[in-house]
Amino acid sequence: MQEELQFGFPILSFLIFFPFLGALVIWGFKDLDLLKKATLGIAGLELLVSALMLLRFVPETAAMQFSEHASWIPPLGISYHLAVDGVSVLFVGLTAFLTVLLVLYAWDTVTTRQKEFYMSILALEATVMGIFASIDLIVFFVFWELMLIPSYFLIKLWGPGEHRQYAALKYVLYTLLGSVFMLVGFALLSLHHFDVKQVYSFDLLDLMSIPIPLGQQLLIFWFIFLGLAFKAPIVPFHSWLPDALTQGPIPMSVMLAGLKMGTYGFLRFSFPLLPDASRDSTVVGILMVLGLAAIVYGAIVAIIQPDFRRLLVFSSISHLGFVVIGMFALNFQGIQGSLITMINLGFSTAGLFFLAGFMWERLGHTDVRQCSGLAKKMPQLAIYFLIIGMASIGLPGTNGFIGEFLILLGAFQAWWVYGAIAVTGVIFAAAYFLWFYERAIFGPLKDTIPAAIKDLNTREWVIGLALSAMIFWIGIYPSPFLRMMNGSVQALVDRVSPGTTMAQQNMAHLTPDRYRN
Amino acid sequence: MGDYALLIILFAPFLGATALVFIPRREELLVRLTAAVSSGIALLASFYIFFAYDTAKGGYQFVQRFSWSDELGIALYLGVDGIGGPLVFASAILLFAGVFVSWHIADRTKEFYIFLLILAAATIGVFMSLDLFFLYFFYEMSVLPMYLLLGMWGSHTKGYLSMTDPEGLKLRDSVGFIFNFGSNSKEYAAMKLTLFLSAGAVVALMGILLIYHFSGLHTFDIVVLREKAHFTGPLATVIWFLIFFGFASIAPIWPLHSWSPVGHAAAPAATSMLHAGVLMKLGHFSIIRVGYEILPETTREWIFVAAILCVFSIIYGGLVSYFAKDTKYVIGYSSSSHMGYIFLGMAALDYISLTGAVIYMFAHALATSMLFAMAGWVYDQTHSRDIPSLGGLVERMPFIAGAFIIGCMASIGMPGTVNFIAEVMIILGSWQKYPFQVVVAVFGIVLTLAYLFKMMRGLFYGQLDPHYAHTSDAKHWVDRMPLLLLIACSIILGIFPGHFLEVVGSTVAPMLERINHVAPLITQNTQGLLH
Amino acid sequence: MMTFDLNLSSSDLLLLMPEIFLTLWLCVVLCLDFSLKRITHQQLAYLSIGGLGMTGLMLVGFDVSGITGALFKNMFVLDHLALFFKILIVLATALVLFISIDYVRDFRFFRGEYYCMVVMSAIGMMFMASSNDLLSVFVTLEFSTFGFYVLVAYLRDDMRSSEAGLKFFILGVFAAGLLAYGISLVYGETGTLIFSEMAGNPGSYGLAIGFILIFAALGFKIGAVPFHSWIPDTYQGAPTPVTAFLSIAPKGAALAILIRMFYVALATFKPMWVILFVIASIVSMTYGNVVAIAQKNIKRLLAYSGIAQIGNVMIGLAAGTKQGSDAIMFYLLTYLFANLGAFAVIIAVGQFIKSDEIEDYNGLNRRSPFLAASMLLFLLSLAGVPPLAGFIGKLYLFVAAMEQELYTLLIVGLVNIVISMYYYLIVVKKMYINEPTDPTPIVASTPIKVAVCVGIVGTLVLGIYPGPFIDWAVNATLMFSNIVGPVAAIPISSPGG
Amino acid sequence: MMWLLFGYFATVSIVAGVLTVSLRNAVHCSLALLTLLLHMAGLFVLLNSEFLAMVQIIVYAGAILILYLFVLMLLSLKTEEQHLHKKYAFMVFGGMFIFVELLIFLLQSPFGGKKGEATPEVILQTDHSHAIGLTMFSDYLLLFEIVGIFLLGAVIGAIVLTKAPTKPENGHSTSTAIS
Amino acid sequence: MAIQQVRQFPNDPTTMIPLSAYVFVSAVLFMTGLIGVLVRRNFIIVLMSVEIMLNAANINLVAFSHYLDSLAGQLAALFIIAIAAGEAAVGLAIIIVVFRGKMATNVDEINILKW
Repeated sequence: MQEELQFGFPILSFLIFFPFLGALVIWGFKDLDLLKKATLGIAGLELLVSALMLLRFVPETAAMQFSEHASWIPPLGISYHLAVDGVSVLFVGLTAFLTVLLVLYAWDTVTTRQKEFYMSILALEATVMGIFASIDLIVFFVFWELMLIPSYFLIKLWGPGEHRQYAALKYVLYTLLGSVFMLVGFALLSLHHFDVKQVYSFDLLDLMSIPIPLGQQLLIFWFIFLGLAFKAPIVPFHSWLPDALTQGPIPMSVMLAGLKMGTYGFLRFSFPLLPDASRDSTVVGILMVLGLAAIVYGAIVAIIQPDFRRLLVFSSISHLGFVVIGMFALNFQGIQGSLITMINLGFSTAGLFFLAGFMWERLGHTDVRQCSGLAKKMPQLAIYFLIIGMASIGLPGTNGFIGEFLILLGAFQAWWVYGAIAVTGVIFAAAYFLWFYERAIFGPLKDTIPAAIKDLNTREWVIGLALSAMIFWIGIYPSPFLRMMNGSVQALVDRVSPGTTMAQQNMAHLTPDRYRN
Repeated sequence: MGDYALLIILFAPFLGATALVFIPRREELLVRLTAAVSSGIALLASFYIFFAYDTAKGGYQFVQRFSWSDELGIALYLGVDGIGGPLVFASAILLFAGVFVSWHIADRTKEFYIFLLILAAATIGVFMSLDLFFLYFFYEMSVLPMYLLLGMWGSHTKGYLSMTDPEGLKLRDSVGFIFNFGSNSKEYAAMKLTLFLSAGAVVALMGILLIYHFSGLHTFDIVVLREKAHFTGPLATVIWFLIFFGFASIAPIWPLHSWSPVGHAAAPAATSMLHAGVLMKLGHFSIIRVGYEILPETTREWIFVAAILCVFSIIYGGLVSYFAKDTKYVIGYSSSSHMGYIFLGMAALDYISLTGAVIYMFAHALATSMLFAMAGWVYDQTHSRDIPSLGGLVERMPFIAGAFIIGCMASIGMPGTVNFIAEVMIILGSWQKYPFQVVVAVFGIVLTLAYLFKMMRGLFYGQLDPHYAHTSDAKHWVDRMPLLLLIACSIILGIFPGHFLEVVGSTVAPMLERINHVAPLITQNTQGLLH
Repeated sequence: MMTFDLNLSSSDLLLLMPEIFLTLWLCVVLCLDFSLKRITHQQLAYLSIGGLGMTGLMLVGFDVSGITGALFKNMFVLDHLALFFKILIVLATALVLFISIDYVRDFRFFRGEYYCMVVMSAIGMMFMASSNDLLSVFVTLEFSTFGFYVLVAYLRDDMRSSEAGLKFFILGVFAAGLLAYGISLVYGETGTLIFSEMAGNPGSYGLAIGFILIFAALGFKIGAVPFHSWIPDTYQGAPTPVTAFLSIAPKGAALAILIRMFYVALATFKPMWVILFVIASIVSMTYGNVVAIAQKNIKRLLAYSGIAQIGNVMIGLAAGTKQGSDAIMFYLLTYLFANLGAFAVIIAVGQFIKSDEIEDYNGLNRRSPFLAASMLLFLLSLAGVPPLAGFIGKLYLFVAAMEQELYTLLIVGLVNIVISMYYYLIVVKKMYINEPTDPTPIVASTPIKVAVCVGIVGTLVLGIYPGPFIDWAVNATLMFSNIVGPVAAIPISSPGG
Repeated sequence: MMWLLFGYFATVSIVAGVLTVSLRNAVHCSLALLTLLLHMAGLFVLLNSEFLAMVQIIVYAGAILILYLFVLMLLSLKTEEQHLHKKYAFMVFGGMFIFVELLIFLLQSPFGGKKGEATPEVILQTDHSHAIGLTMFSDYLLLFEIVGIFLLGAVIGAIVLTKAPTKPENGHSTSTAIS
Repeated sequence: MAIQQVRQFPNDPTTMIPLSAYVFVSAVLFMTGLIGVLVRRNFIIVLMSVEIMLNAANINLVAFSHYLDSLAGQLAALFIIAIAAGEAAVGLAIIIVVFRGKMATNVDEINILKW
């Protein structure tokens, strides 16, 4: 995991800055049609490049790949350090993938301030890429915060809800509040590095090489936890999510629900940097309880939601509970499961949001009570609903099954009770989705549904198809994805699983090369 | 340019002001262009010194020395180090931006630009003076134009007490009574500001004279005093405190701060920008220049005072900002609160934190002036600064709203802006020495977040009062340029801080070396006895 | 055997040339006024200014070429100190004549005599600057002052002017009485009237009382507290050019005497008179500044500010060193430009709006930007704001006090800067911030503009490049260089001893 | 003999002085002042200064005092009801106190200044007026000249202040200086 | 007669009047004048009181001149008399002006200006 593999071309920087540049370029565009095509082209190229990266990625290793390193703020030891490993590489691809779909989705659904919209989308893509690609804590933090700006505008300016401004502000404030704590956690880490090595450093690899006493690890853990928990969001910190996802526009909801940056942060930073704290029984206990609470709470609340989007919000919270459970099971299956689940949610939950968007386009609302018998009017929509919904429930053959299965396996390994409670979440999920499906898609055609309603057009059809394809690919042949993760996950497990000894014992060989001499 | 860069920066605004005196007042465009050109020249030259500063060499560069009065040992001795250079740069940026922000001032345009240029030139003068006399000279000179700028082009404040506030919270009333009694007229604000600053200045002057006298060197030359003057015992303490509190009153540190928000609130936009942006930094800068350079041992001994007071600054300023209803009060008190960070960074006497403090001075200059510029724009359009009565302005002025948000982000310390780097450095660097203060500072960041967003929401979202339906956005390039300039500077330096850090570090490192590692004077004296 | 000798050579007469020339010129002007019906008062004014200009050039020539000397058994000395003050006085007089021209136009009669009286007072003050003995002090002091009695009461139809003249006169002659008695006591104690011969005399009560009385009389002239009571009334009542004249020239001349007297005659008693000056300085500064705050009339305001400025000047005397006297002289120079300039503006405004109330200065900036801006400069210079002359002057004084470790004085002085800032700023506020009630533009006449411009140039030049002027002051007092250093420690001898 | 004369002159001077200050009627005051001045001349004579005594009588008593009297008559002042400042009355006590102090200090003072060359013998030889004259026109020549200009100025000043000149507008001469 | 006597026995201690006697007289007169200036309301009498003060100075000067064998004192007294004459002229002129305008010569009645 601590090896670094260089790549001739600064592919990660390209992935980060190409959308930025693209956003600047389209600023100059006047023709809206050209604008859309250009945006699609940019997003497509980005997807191509990230696919190329995935192809060149060396699987089954913990090494940091495509590493780029440049000094940024030398006195503080902050450097522009980008790299991906098994934990993050798939997120990069997922981001590029979702962005293309978003652009397609927005093609003629977004009618106001189109230029700004596409600029925001590209900027958002760039910052999210930055989050997944950076392994310097501060650089990570920078992108973490920068991401707020485009998302803020997206929610505020293109949100369909009445309270979109409130939602936008709430989202930004909550995240900022959390990130202040996270920054403190990072700062404490760096200070500790200073104590040991007499220099500051925010580099993940440097920080991993120093031993940190348990007490401090715990303190730092909770600081970082706050930052991540607000973003994830883990249950008591989730109150911004319903607002942001229902008041914001569909593209924003897709990004927020599809890309689990908060839980990614645990795997990226908390586990490797604070292994002792991460396996501390109190921490694990609390996190498990929170995860289970999220599963159950999210699922129950989801059941009673009359609005499809709100339903999706709480289902997303519930799924996040699974991810947490899997992570803190602290075994290979659990962590791998939660990682693949995070990816899966990018297809399933995001996909459901797309579908909700399609509904919204046609009906002007997503209220279950108002619609019934959609299948009669829109069979294609119903099919995609079924496919993606099944993935969300975790039906075998879809990607959801792989993830949830691995998580439950891990949870049962950790303690059977966790597994037992978590299983209820699966049942609930089936319940709320199927109930919704039954009510909205089947049943008699209600007269609230306009007669002239049309089925999916080509563009929407492509979106659905792409998502379905991914769902089935992972569901049926997951091994390419799992292989990419294996090395890193194994390294993580080595570091945090209760069986291993103190991390510092491994220090000698964990120390990166550039500090050896 | 080279060696004469400092002279150009210093005298371009002065000459601009002189030229303005002779331009007929009818020629308003010519007046504005003259101001713009002279400030533009200063900006270019300061750009040059900022980037041409030789970080490997360090120390004072671009030095110019003209004997002024041998009788008193005074020379016009100019030079910048890694602290003065960036601040000169910041002043020039703000001046240039300020000229454009004030482009639409129609009442007595000529006088306005004359005073603005003098104010900026004097401020720049302080940052490049290597002579105590001229330091004080420019320092005092910068105070007076403020008075007129505030008085003539300022606006009355209703005060945050009497603003729309049906509940009438008790805290606010008592706070106001203690710290802001008196009228809320612009005259009051101007007078309060001037008298406070003059009082601070004379206290500092006392300290300067004591240095002059007791050094026995018969010179005001900082470089010479730094090398040769040694102050010990109670005398050094007295001098240090005079210098510290004299200059801290402009900074402003907590118990001496009450002039500042009132002044900010009353001042026209460009003045607030310069005021909050660079004038307040005169205090920190002078404490570093005089206190740290000439009295290193005493600084080491007593600087904890700053660390104590900064807690009050941060908390008090933050709380009042949170409760204030006037945009400029919010920004003003937020500045006052943020000054606490600089003091914290200075107090820790740590390489990282002091570097952070210097960068923070620069960063805060850009961020706060952005906010003031936009608050000024909103005020010009709506003639109101009362947050509760405003709202929904985003519909009328999307550009301003967007820029305002970026300004708020910068002020909070959003990554990607130079503020972020500064904040992180201050927090990290002072953790070892002042953990409690760091905790307070972090709390302060959260508070900043809260009140700036509260203000933003109040101004731009919600229901648009039909009364303000006629307001317009900044559409012309003249109006947008200053904001974009400030934003661009903040972000570019935030992303590429390398040179900046080297510039500051090249000065801070030897300075701290001196402060932290000079042998205590007692041993020096005994050594003297032994030899 | 007693000898009487009067061997005045032509070279001795040269030393008296400036005064002789000016006196003759004065007589010529007077005769022209009497004999030529058609001569206008402007022409007379310019003639007088011409004479003053030539005198000034002569003095500068003396100063540059080092023509100095003493006449009449050291009773009349023409050293660089005297030359400095004479140039100061001539400059002040010339400026006063400039600002008078507009004012005199409104006199109903005796326009020409006005210039004569001004120049005559100037001659008296020039003699004062040279006088080196107590009798000359008395005579020249009265000579210069009686001109002022007349000038102050010159507006015969204006009761305020007459009343001011009367008050000034009463207090003036009262001071003369004190001075005469003081002189007599000093004479009794020392047996001589000449300063340089008094030096080193043992102290006694008679001497102390004598010098205190003399100090009191000179205190009247310079308007130091507690001898200031005539100042506000006289300043307010007198014709404004006369007020301007009063505010600088007699103070300069009296300070020349004070410097000579205390530095030469009383050098041995420095510890005693330093205390005297410290107290007088503190009281004057504080009183002047505090009372000035409440003033509603600009002339009264400047009167109280003048009291405070004299307090500042006495800081230099309290230092009692060469540096102190240099600082005083430089300060007077700065004060000359700022104060005369301010009065010039007051005249310009007063001629137009017929009022000296501060209220009526509202919005002056809109009515006449030039006058407002110059007033601003002058007031700020008086307050001591860089880069104006007053700042350098004050700093120099403070440095001098600092060298003598007079910290109390220093602190009070610094605090007073802030207080004074307040009331000067009130005027600034009226001029710049308030809106005018009557927006008609105010136009200043050319001579006043000239005077104002001279004031501005002086204020700026002295502030920005004071080096040569400081050097000038320094060179003028080279003879005092011996009293720099430790305070003289000769105690007063026991009474009767 | 000397003591007697001195006693007489001194006593009368002091009494006349006190009367000058305290009498109600201004004309009476001026007469008391006249007495004072005349007896002062007597004291001068006792001090070997006949010239000064003459000047005292001629100039002071003869010219100045007469001027005072003229003015008093001209103004035809009525006797005042209240001729003293009531509010400054306390000053008298203060003044008395200061006076006693002053007197004590003055009487303690030696007044032993440097002896000059003009001993009585010298003056006897040259004659007093002669000596005074020579001194005045040698050492004090400049002051003498200054006093000359001073008196010229005084004349001009007095005219300027009191004389109502021919008005340029109508050419009529107004009658007297004093209405 | 008296003059001759004095001249012949100028320094005879028996007939010599001590200097302090003159000083005493002059001091008494000086204080009288001083008090007169301070308490009298009539300007003319105030002027007269000043004359008394000047005379007191003159006595001193002449006495010292006599006892110190120096002519300077007498000359000083002479000049003081001359100056007093000039001042009296100007002063009375001013009083006349004021009287004409105000018909009063009292300090208290002259009160357009604040004291």
